[in-house]
Amino acid sequence: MKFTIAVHGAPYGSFANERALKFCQACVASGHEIVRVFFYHEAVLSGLNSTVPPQDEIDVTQAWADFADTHQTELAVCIANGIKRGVLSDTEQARYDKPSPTLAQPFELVGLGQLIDAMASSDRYVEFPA
Amino acid sequence: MKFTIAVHGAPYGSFANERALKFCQACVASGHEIVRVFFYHEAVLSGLNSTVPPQDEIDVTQAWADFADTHQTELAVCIANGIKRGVLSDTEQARYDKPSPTLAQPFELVGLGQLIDAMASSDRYVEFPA
Amino acid sequence: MKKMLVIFSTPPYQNSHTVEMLEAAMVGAVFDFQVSLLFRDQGVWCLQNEQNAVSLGRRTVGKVLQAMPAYDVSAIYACAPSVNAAHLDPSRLKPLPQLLEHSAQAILLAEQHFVLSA
Amino acid sequence: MKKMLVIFSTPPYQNSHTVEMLEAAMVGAVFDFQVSLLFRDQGVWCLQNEQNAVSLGRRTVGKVLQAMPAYDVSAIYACAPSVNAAHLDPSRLKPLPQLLEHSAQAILLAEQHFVLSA
Amino acid sequence: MALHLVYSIRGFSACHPRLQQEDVVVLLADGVYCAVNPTAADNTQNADLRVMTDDLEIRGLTTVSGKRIDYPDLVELCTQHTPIISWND
Amino acid sequence: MALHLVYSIRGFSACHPRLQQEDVVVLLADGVYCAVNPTAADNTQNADLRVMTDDLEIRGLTTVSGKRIDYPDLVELCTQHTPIISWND
Repeated sequence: MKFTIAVHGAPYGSFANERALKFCQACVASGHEIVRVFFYHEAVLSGLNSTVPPQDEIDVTQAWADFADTHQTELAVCIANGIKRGVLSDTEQARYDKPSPTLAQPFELVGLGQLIDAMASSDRYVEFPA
Repeated sequence: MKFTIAVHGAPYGSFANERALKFCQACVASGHEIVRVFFYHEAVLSGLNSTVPPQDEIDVTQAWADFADTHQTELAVCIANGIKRGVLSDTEQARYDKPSPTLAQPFELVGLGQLIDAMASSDRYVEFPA
Repeated sequence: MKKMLVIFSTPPYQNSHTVEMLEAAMVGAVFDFQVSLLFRDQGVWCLQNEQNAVSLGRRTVGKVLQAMPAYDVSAIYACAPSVNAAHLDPSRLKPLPQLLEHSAQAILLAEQHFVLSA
Repeated sequence: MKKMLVIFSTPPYQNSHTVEMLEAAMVGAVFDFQVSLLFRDQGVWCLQNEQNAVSLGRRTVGKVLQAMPAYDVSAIYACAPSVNAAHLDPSRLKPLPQLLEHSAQAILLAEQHFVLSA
Repeated sequence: MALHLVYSIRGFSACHPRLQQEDVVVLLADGVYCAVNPTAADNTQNADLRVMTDDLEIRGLTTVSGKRIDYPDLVELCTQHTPIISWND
Repeated sequence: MALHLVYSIRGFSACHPRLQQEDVVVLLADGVYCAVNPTAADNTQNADLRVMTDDLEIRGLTTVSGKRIDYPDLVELCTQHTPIISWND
């Protein structure tokens, strides 16, 4: 089956990312396809390239990057929710004349249409609240 | 009187910063002194230098910077809460080998001792939750 | 046509999620999803008339909501027991919702392809 | 000596605020504040024995809490009605809290210079 | 006497049983809904209640119980009370 | 039939009156406290309840009602139900 996954909770503030990662790992292990992971609300901060997690704790951004690398999964950060919270691609950093880009690889800033588009081609939508 | 102000809620996610700013403005207008504004939990993100608020909405980081400039107020971001959420001074960016510093001027990254120190020399402590 | 329901359970200025989820509802409608909104528990306060968030420097939820029909989000429901518990006069809510009892909400949920929560 | 009370009202893994506020309590004690902790409502679940957050990749609240006495945070209170409502056996909580009724909590609050809430 | 800053309806439920006689309660943010909700208001009859006008106006609320205050009034109340306790359940 | 993901005790209170007969309820995150709290458990007798073992162990909870599941089980339940609804009050 095809899944769209939405993450709503902040990294380090909430535990939404940790739960969503475990779900996604079980999902692909069972042979299902994740069409897109969409980061919304405070979860856009999971795509920030400057986080320094405490020693012995999970690095949420790196864990998502590793997952995406292994399974060719698209990590989509809502652009409207992202730029207001300070998550900027090279393009947005230049457009708004901010000091530096802050989006981690391989996250992408995309419009809300990409959430709806993923849902339209998925069998299931699972949301991970804060 | 001397006040220590603590802000706990995320900028753009919560309205804690907007309320704290209004309180601080009323506070100095009444002749009181704000020893330090301490940003904790998700409120550390108020010190991020890359936020792009929606048009016609308040720029929280700039509003704090303007307030601090007018009233010589210290804007203190908890370093432990800050670096895990991606708020890095030049020093921390270099220490952890991250792409770029992300702390806005005139915010400072400081230890929790600076919260307790401010409280010890204040008559009142007011907290602005998420 | 895919059916999408967005549920609001928090008061309008608890956090930014209410406005952000209304944006998701609008985009869903633009992409031809059949979009409904359900306001339950403290979320019914989103329908209170004459909100004004200018003094907060933020968008007014009531105004964003009133733009919904223009985006073809026309099915707006409110939980009847929640409206009663808040002592709100349903005839003064804006936009005017269809009131649903719990059992009707269960049926509404069952009809959806996708349910989002703010 | 300044008195500081930190109140916990959410379950231990709802967000990171519980651990972050315990850190503030420890630093308060290091700076010679007289620090107390009060667990109320769903915050009483912080005192549940044998927590283990390793599978989350995060710190275990119960372990951080048990280090508190070493930092001279020795006054640990729990709301008696909240412990009852959660059907917890108070003798099995860790660290063992002093149970306070609402009226005793009101007195505890009144004695403080500073009250922090997680 | 303490000053209680109540940020939500649930915050009021948490605050109310822990009040002392001379304490003052300020309803602000979503706490102002307690001032329009008669069920919550019943409990408030023993408490010395103030309501933030700014937060009422943001939410479109008009007919409410309790004495209305603004931010300068809140600062003044803070100078008159200690400790200051936030309730945000 | 719908799958209800309950993230908190209050989430269960919100979910419960809106259940249909064949629906399945998964208690996860702080929703697992409903499985140890007899007051909540009373209401759950009509519902087909599953409890995430991982979240029980994190919180130090042992004696609980409801059938225990892990993440692969949760994925399987998701494939069997639609829509999937999160309750996080």
